[in-house]
Amino acid sequence: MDFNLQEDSPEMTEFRKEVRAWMEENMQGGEHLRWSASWSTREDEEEYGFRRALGEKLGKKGWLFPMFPEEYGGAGLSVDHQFVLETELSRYGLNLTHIFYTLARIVAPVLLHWGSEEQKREFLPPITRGEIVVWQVLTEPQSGSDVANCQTRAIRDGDDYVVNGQKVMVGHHLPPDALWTLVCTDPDGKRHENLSWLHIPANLPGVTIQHMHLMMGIKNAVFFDNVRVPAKYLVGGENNGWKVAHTHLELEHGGDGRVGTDPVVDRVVDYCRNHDVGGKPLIDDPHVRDTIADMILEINTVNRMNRRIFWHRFVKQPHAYGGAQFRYYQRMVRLRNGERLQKIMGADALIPDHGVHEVLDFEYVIRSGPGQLHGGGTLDTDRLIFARRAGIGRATKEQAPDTV
Amino acid sequence: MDFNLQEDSPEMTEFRKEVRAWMEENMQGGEHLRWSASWSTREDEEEYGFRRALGEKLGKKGWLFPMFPEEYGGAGLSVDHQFVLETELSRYGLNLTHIFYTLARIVAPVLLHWGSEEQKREFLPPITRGEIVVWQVLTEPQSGSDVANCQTRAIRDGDDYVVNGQKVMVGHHLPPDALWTLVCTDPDGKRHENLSWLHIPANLPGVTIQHMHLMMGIKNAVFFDNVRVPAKYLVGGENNGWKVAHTHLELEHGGDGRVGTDPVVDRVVDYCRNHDVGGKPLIDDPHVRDTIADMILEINTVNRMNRRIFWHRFVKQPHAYGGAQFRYYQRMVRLRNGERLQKIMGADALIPDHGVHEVLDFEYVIRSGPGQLHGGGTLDTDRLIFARRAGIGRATKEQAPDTV
Amino acid sequence: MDLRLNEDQEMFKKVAGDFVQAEAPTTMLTQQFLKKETFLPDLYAKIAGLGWLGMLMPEQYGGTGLSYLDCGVVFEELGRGPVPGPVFSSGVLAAQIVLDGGSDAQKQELLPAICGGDAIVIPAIGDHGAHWGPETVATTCSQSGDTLTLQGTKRHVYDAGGATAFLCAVRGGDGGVSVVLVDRNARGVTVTPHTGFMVSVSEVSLDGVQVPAGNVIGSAGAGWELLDKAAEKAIPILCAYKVGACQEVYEFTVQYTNERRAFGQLIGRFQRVQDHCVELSIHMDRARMATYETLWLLDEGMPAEAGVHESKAAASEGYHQACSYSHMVHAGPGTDYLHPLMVHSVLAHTLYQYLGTPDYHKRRMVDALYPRT
Amino acid sequence: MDLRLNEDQEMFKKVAGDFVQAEAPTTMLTQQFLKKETFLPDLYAKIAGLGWLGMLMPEQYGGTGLSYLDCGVVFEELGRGPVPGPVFSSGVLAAQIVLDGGSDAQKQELLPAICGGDAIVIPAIGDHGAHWGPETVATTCSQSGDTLTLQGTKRHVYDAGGATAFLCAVRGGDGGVSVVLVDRNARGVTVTPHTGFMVSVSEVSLDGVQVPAGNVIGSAGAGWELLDKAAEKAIPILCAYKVGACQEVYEFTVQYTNERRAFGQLIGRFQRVQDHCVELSIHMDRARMATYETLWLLDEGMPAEAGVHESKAAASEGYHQACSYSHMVHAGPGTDYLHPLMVHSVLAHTLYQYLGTPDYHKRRMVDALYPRT
Repeated sequence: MDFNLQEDSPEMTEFRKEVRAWMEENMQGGEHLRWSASWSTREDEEEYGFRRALGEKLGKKGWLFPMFPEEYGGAGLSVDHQFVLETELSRYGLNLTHIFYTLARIVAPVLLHWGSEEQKREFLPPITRGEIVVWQVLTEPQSGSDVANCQTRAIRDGDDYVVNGQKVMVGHHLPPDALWTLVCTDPDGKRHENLSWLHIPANLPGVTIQHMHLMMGIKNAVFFDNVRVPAKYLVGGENNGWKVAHTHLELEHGGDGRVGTDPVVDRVVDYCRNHDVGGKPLIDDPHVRDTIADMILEINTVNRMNRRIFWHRFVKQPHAYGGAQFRYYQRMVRLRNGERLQKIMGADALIPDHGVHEVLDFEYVIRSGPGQLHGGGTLDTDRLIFARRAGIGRATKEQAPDTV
Repeated sequence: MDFNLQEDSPEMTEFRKEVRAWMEENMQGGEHLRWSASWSTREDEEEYGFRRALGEKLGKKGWLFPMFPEEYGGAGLSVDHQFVLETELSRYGLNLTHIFYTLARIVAPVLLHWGSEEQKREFLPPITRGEIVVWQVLTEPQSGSDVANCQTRAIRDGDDYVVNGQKVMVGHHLPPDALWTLVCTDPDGKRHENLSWLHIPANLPGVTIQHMHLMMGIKNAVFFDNVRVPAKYLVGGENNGWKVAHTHLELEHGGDGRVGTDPVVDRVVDYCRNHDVGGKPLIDDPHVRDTIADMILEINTVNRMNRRIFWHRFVKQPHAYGGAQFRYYQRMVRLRNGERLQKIMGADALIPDHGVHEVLDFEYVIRSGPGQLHGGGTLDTDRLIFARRAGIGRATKEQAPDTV
Repeated sequence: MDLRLNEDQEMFKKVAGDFVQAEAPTTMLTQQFLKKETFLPDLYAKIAGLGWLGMLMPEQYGGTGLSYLDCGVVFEELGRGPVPGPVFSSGVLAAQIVLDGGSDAQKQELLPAICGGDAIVIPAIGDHGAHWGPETVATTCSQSGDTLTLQGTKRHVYDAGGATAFLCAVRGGDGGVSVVLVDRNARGVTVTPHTGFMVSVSEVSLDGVQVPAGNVIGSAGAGWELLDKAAEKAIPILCAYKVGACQEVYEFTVQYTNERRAFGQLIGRFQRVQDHCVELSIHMDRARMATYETLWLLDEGMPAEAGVHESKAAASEGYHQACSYSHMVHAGPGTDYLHPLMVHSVLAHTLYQYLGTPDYHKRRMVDALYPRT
Repeated sequence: MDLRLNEDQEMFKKVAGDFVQAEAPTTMLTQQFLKKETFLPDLYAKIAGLGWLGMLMPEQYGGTGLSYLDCGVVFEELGRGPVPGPVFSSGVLAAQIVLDGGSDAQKQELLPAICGGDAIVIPAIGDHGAHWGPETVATTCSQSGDTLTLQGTKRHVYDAGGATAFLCAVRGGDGGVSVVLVDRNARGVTVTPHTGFMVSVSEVSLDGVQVPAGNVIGSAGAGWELLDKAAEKAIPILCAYKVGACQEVYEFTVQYTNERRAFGQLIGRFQRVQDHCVELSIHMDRARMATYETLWLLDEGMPAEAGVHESKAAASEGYHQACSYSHMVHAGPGTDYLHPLMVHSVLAHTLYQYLGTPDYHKRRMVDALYPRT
């Protein structure tokens, strides 16, 4: 075993030097924008602009998807290169495919797996290079975690599908280039055999997007009113959408993994060193220390689970139950940590600090506790997936799909 | 509202004086045997003898079931008398119907509700007076919490039912006078409509009882081999057993309530006052105090739930979800308290102290945590019953049966 | 033993319940919470008119002289709204501080105004921190002649929005804590509402604020004892408010399990959804039972200190957890700021540490039961 | 980064796994645990023959000089049994104490005997309490000429059953802690096995026991540092043993969800049963990941103190919780002393506080990461 993320062969040592120098140069002026999230609830144009630009620069080098073939926007490199890039980015709190609000991290592997050669050549490069923004558009008003109960219809008409329906609680505050969605192409068909996966350019006539103000920030309702989508934008074949969704959802459900770590504990300790009650620093309070201990044990576990999933994914032995287990646990940990922050800091923890990235902000940690219990499925569906993958109450264990 | 358990009308004040004096007299020499449980895992003949004798004395006065009519072994008294008796017994850690290993607490109300006049006159007095020991005999090897999946058969043959089958994990280390059980009287009938409730004298030919050594102490396997049971011992009518079980199980499932309180916290505090680490008493350790705080909050809640159920039961407004909620919570609290005792005392908590009653013994608290997670249904069935009673996912709330 | 409300209390419950439905409907509250405008003068005036400010105050000072249980019943219904604003902070807590510590003249001047709703007096106790305790008081107070000068910042003051005056805890030259009445409009007083995941909390800075020495409530230097004793009587009322909030959350959560379908059935048929409701019910009932028993102890004049701290711990944690479990049941729709759950979720986080965190009160409970050796 | 075992480790795993199945089958262990006879001389001799006593010891002292990870892999398999007896207490912990603190002569005399299984040396550290720390050492030691006299009672000594000698922590006249080797058969030594919900724990009383002054291991008065450092290296091995135990519990629990039916279907189809398995898996994986990362840190010579304490907390709590969740799945059948779960349940409770409770180690972890100011 080797838990060292940064011990390399001579070749990789050279590559690491190259990446590190490149990152130092390209992070200049943006050091305060470190830390990543797939999207931000803050409408910060500077942050957005810098991250998109950095993403495009990485994309141009093929470094966003280093293991993808060059013709699909990758760099045709090895898994070792992937590890080097991830670990170097994690020094800035960044995560390779998370830094652009583009959903490339999910869309690209799915396209690689399910797209036709033509689709791969047309869609993949702008996605893998971080040039366009794609939203996943799955949730409907009457079917949240029950994604398969999709009511949005796409009826074939000549060379197009005509799409009608509504999706909710999707995207972020910045406009999308494309919508990546599940539609019902056979209203009379059997469940799981009546759906298709559709790539919909966001600027097509009949697409309307409205902001929704939610606990976690801005999301959107998307309305489709007789939207004509070229049939060639169907990914994975007609009525095969549930299988495509399977690959997609594995990544959405925690199957992607990452090597970076959650920074919240360090910041709590800083706070406790710099705040006192009655002249005694909080960090010396035995009750505070007990609370910090619980945070550390849980956060370390979240980090290790995440890294384990990442490793299994990229060595192409995907961990069967890892993603679902991680998602469930990580959400519960975030919920508990929110309360712990209030135990330690009281109301201070509820006041946003705009001087730090959202991921580091105590108020966001607390608010996203209850607020993120359900995105991409609930705690309850996480545990259902775990049971299938671990073989609870079933003779065969469902395997995790390959998602590299 | 009035939370005082001991504030009485003038009449009740007199009755309380009477009960208190009686108890003082009859507890003489048995003060060290205070505290109650429906059965004990310790094979202590002195304790058993004293409790049975006390029970019979109370029974003779009709005080075990003070609200029952005199012809059924009660004293025909009011609910106020019931409260006085319970509160006076609770001063000795005793609980009216729990002190004799007889199961009277469950059997008697069920007979009162479902028995024929003849059955009530024959069976009730010896039960309500604590003269005989009845076991409930429900669990089968292949149907634990799924009680309705009863495989023990009772086939009518003339004036008898011929019983064949096996029950497990029932009773205690002392022999029973009667077995109180669910049998299948219509093997081809529909679930819930094929069962009957049978009172089986334990000395009938074909009944074999074998000890089982379990975590919580001794329980038994009971085998029925062509046991001929008089048909008049069927309670509640043929194939009506599931309805009888409903009344029975309400009491088994926490619907009885009690006014006494769990003594574990006081004993922990005593321990912590008398033990130190490095010269400092444990009671002054901030971590120990935090652990005790958690115990108190939970134990107080268990006690209050229990008292609430008791009150609702005896004023004949049974609390719909109270019993199931209590059972689930109380078991989880016992499990957590077991771990808390180990946090505070380490291995000391695992060593039995035969100088105190089992209920007060730390080792028993710990061992009964995992050991009592399932008696009379699991945590999982507790929560299922809660959902039915609270109207979760159903338009109508199931009512609790009347069990006084 | 009797777990029923008496006839008067049933009536209070009905009147308050009807009032909340009519005057503070959910649709209005979601908007007010979203705008963070939680002090509603018209609503407050109506509440004053109903006699719900100063319910625990003697009639001679304009109060209604009700029992703790009576007052708790009304606050439980207010919590179901949840009706925001300083009904508790001014009408219960501040009034109690003035009643317990004030001179006759101060009581005559302040209490009728508080009970009538003309004065809104807001306690501003700790300067910072999650705790409740004298060590959190850092604002200084120096005396020169008959004038006191206050300097400091009360970082989290609850319900400062509508305040006409503050009851400030200050630290004198000798290190003792005193309570000083400070007019909202005094020079040097600045009130800055906080943004973030809470409502009704402001920073109140006191920059060289000068007040007459006669504004001290109670004995100089004995302020903390005064505050602590007044809080002991007031806290269970705040707990009843949170119990009502839990009840409301419980009811609309159970209702949702009977409306929403997923995977072909009502979500309430799923064991996991049932389990969220079980936990919610336990938190609600735990808070309810501790609170009402404590209110009764106070009415009976029996020792209630441990019960007060237990109730506060159970109710603050319970409301917070009730909302978490409700979020698990509601998932996405419950995170829309226009959903009633969001009103409760924001308020549960806000009130979690008001007058001390649950952990703090758990420790006080143990101290009350088993003093350190 | 590489989460795979290497070829040698795969082989160790296979050999140890086969050994456990063949030599310590569940049916035998349930009987031994029920009788509380957990020191099995024949089994211990076979283990010695396989070189599993002293895996971390240098070859010059009869050890096998393996890495921490290698040793952890073997202990994980032993935990699956769980194979009882002093394989860890003597073969890892006591050996480490002697290696770190002993003179050349002591090492020559003791280590080959420990590694060969002829000597079973058992640490007897704290006199009482749930803690691990110098404050738990109360047994006194007075010197007269070349003779030390020991007086005290070690209330909970793990694996004392087969001991040939004890390594006792004692407090000298100057208050410092020393480590003294005491022969099992020395006059005044009494070993009394405990009954109760545990196995392999005895009280060892030392009543005026006299030993030569040369029996002190390490510097007199510096005993605690010696013990603490040795424990830091040994504890992750004990954690690996508990990880293996969790793995075994997890596997037979999952299997049971696929065999037992209730309400017309496999119990594993019920969400509640699934949820118990989810929690079990998290406790198992949490302990596993922390433990193996720490073993690796020790192999690499990197700072491992925080990881050691984290692993101990996670593994002790994890094993305990794994058994609780398994009990929830198994219900009645799992409480029969002849069911394998009972072997694990008893052992998980026993090991919970061995070398310090999880809470104690959590605090040590925080101290290691963020020293008090």
